Amino acid sequence: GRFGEYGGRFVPESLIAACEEVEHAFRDAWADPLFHGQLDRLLAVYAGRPTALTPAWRLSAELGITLLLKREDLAHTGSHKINNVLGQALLAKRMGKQRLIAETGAGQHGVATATAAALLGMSATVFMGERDIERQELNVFRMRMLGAEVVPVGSGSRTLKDACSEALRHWVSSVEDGYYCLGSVMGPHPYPWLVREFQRVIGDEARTQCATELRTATPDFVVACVGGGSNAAGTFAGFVDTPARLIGVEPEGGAAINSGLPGILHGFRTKVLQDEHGQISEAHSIAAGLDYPGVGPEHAYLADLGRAEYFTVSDAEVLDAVRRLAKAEGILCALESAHAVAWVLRAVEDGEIPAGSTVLLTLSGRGDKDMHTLMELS
Amino acid sequence: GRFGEYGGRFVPESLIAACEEVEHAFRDAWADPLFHGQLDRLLAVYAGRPTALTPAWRLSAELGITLLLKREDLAHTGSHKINNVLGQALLAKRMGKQRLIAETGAGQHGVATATAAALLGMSATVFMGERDIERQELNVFRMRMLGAEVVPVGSGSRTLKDACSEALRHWVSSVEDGYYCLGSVMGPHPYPWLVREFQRVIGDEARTQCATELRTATPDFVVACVGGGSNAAGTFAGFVDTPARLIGVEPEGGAAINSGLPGILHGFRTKVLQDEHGQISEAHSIAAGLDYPGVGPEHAYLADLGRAEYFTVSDAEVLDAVRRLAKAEGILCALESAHAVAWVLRAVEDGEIPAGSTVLLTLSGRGDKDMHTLMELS
Amino acid sequence: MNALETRTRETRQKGRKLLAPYVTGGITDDWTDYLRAYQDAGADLIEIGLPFSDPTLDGPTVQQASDRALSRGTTVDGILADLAKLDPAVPLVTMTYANLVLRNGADSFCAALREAGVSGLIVPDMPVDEVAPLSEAAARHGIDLVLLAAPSTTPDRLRVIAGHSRGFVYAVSLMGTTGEKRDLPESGRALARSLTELTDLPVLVGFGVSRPDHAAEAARYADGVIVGSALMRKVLDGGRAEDLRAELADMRTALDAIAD
Amino acid sequence: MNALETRTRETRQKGRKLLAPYVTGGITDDWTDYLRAYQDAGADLIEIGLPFSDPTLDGPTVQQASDRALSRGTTVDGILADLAKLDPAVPLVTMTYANLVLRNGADSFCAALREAGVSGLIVPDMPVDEVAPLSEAAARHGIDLVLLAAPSTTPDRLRVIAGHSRGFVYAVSLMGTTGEKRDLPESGRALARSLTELTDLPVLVGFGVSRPDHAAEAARYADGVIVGSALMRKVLDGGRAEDLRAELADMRTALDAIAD
Repeated sequence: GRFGEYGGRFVPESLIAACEEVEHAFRDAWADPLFHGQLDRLLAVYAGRPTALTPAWRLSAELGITLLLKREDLAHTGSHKINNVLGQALLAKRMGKQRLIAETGAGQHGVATATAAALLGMSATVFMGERDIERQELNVFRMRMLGAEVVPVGSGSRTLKDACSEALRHWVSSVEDGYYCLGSVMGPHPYPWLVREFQRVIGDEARTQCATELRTATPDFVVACVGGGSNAAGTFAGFVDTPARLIGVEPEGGAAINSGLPGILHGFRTKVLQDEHGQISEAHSIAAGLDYPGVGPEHAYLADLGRAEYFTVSDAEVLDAVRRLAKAEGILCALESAHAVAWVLRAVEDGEIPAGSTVLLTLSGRGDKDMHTLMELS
Repeated sequence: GRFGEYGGRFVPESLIAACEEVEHAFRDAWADPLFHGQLDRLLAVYAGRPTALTPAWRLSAELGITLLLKREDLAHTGSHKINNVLGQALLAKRMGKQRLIAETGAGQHGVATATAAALLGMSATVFMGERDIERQELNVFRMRMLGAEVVPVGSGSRTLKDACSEALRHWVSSVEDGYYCLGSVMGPHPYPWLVREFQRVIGDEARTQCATELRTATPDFVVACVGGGSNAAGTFAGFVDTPARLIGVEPEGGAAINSGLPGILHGFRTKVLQDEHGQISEAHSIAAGLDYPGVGPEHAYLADLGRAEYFTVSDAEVLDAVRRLAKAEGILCALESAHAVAWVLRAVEDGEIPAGSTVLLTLSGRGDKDMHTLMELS
Repeated sequence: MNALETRTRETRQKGRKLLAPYVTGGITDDWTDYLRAYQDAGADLIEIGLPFSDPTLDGPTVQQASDRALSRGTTVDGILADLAKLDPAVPLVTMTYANLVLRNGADSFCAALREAGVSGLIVPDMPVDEVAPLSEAAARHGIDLVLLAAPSTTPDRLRVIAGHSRGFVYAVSLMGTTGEKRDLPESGRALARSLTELTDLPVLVGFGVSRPDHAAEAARYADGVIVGSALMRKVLDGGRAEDLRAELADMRTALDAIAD
Repeated sequence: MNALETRTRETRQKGRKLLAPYVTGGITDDWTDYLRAYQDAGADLIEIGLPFSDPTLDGPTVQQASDRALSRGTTVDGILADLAKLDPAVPLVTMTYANLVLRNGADSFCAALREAGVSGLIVPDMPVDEVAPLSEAAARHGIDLVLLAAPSTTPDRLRVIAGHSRGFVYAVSLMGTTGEKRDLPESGRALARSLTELTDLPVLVGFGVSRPDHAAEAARYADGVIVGSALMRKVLDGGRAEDLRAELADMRTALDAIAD
């Protein structure tokens, strides 16, 4: 729960007991082979794990590297979010909770939460900013089809950060039957740790797959996009004990690590985009899933340590990356995931990635949700 | 190529050589372990096979049966179409062709073809009716993002059957460098056979998965939706030598087997929806992917033999099935696939499926593409 | 030898190049006027399209003509009834797709053709491999079933096609659909020559024969030409029977010039 | 013992129930008029919110007040400057979120509070476990750091909170956010009683104390009440200082009736 100076549990006293309840339940579950058995089975027979590791044949040839794509876009609901929600929903059920509470920005975590709730016969309440509801009406409809209640949040900037605040507020008043199913490696302890553990399946699988796919067994670079940072955290977890350079890629307009300052938001200490007065800034990126002014505390810590490096790419680079990957490999990835691709394209060009390198890149999700955005821009 | 009185090769003389070329190339490839090796690797590391077999836990409990879902919705591009196009694209490449020609209705086969073309560095020309282009602009955009040329077809009813005709016409004039990548178990010999062989991976995988999942090893019922019928053909192929009852489910408004008469369309003899004069009728169903007036010849044959049975469901039953599956299992399936679900729901109710039965159902694709249709209807 | 083939062989015998114009049946109320005009302009036989909803071998012009005829409520029975009222001086050959032929069975279809005074039949989506039952029915009713050969047809197949075709052999001049072309496709020449070596049946060249000079050129290596889309384009554009007569007469003149 | 705690203890000593009204700093141009009105109405201390962009423990009323203040360009420095100009007869307690406290370091934040004449501080998203560095800074600058206890707080934690809180203990009456309620939440009673058994610090009840009868009821089991949203609702609706004075005076009367 604490990563150097980051992390912690900066929540109202009313939530302390609930956080502790989650922490104890998770420690207990994570040490229980039965829980792992349940979760592993759901991941396999329901979510479609292990996801494929796809050599990007044509792009590799063009770039003069070996590029491997970890295909979270193939997981059920279209992104890595399902790994986390299945874990948390099982945990909630084990705790005797009947309802999942979640925040969502672009709607991916909301859809995943609604999915897990439906699967396990629970109810789901998803908070979503009014502006995001307008921008992502399709995902709102998907959540409702899945039986979830979507609650519009009209306060503040009416986007993800306000949905997070509202979910926390709602949790305070419903700790008895409600379980807060957080969407990324954020929030008060134990969430950043718990979500990373539920997402480490990405890195663990990729590690095993790389061992058969690569002569060098482990890649030289491990690259993933970072908003809250859960797909990156899960991926890095599998390679932190290898010599691989771990690279997180932030959007230029939402780069908490590159442009943020230490601060406290939504229950944890991390790097946060904020003005000189300490008021939280809005993030702006073409990828709604990365539009968050903070970042998982472990990333802030890894950045300080130098164990992982964080770079930014522009919206224009991201659009170019989506198109290049589509035309070269037949994969329409999410705008979020395209941040990682964009960085690889640039890093090969400027020599940061030397010719002949092996690169593992996590494609966190599929691009179907972004087609309207892309259509408007083209 | 011939299934009883159905099938055959009713094409202009100009296409005979091209059909024969495809047939010989396929026979050769299908007997070549190297080809299987290439294809199997693509299916595994690129398309995400094997796809999961998901027990529908809650629906099973509600219905008093054991319902297993074969999850083609988890395959790359979102449906079983990828199995076929990867096979055909590899075949085309082996034949030295540089360009894939395809027809598409809802756009799923078009997207899959564009995907395979991108992956293998080929070009793709996709014919699509003008009315379908209007209705499915998102898939048109996806194809173009993937680098394919989408050609609007303005003749006839400006839908799938006209796109098929136009693709055939175009193929005549480009047999040298063009390969006709047909989307279902239709068309002149060898296509119905070839596409079934490329799709039998569904049935073969499911057979193996059922053996571990079911005490009885094979299910009592094997159910799939039927438009052209490729997902059903591929599924049935894995169970044709078991005692399982094979069930194909047609849309009420496009039920070639249940309402069609023997006829010849697009190069093969089958059951076709047609008027008293022999003019082809348009099919009408809520699922664009089932809007075809004919059906794969093998299905017509299996129906005559009685080895497979074909039922119809209404649009209203399909909508209800989509919603029930979403709420019970957290899976938003395609309207096409929901036909199979709808039949199971009804068949349990009316006793056609006895309590305690085991049912394998192929979910041919995911429902993301149908969200707009569903939104308009709700 | 039935009416059609008798006529095609006799015409060739006389040193006259065969001219076979096409019209889509039922395209207008008085569509049979076009037949009379063709006859007046010197047609040796007339091809009549029985419109089908999904004409996969036809290009845009004939597709449009078929759609227009169908949307007027045209049926095969109606066309045949119109034909039955005529007493044409030249053989009539119907062209249509397999589904219409087999709808009520090949036998009754051929019987109906005969009844209407038709003596030939072309079914472009029924290649020689699939044709046996229809061939028999056609023979039974005195209908010559004309088979098509294409530039992609192998020599072995050409032999089979030439052996099974009746009336004449239809040499498809190009790899493509029907339709007007600026230049006569070159690929028809080799095909027509191969066919001529394989059979003594007349060989007619079709697809893309759009202008008098095309007709003349094709007639140098074949026994005649089939002209479809170029005429139907005029019909669709509102051409009257007289206009079509004049158009075809130019073709006749060009062909006769060759034969001289 | 600093100014705040001295005052809360003395007031209790006198048998007077503590009345602590809240106002969001910078909500209007002349927002300090509300402070004077509160004082006139018989407040014993005044809580001043330093608005934060993401007030996670506040309900709609205080959220709206914070947004309005921020959109007017309100800053912490500006509020403190306004306060520094006053010479209030009652202790001032600021309430804000951790990010604003730590932005330039806890020490400089507490120094600035002191400078402005503030004597207490409440930071609802900084639970006792995380509070040590701030506690030290506050103590250094003579600021009483008030801690909150909730109905869900375990007895062990209550003891720790009671031990570390200064000025008074803030008993959160319900599991929820700030905001007006029709009835005073029952959950505050047990919490206040537990706290009273654990500490001799005054215990004030807050959250949902919306009407005079609520205040009276809470004062039966606690040393006083904090009134926030009910007042801010009036401010947002355009209430002037005089209106707020009257509102609060009713609370005062109700409290005094209990104490008698």
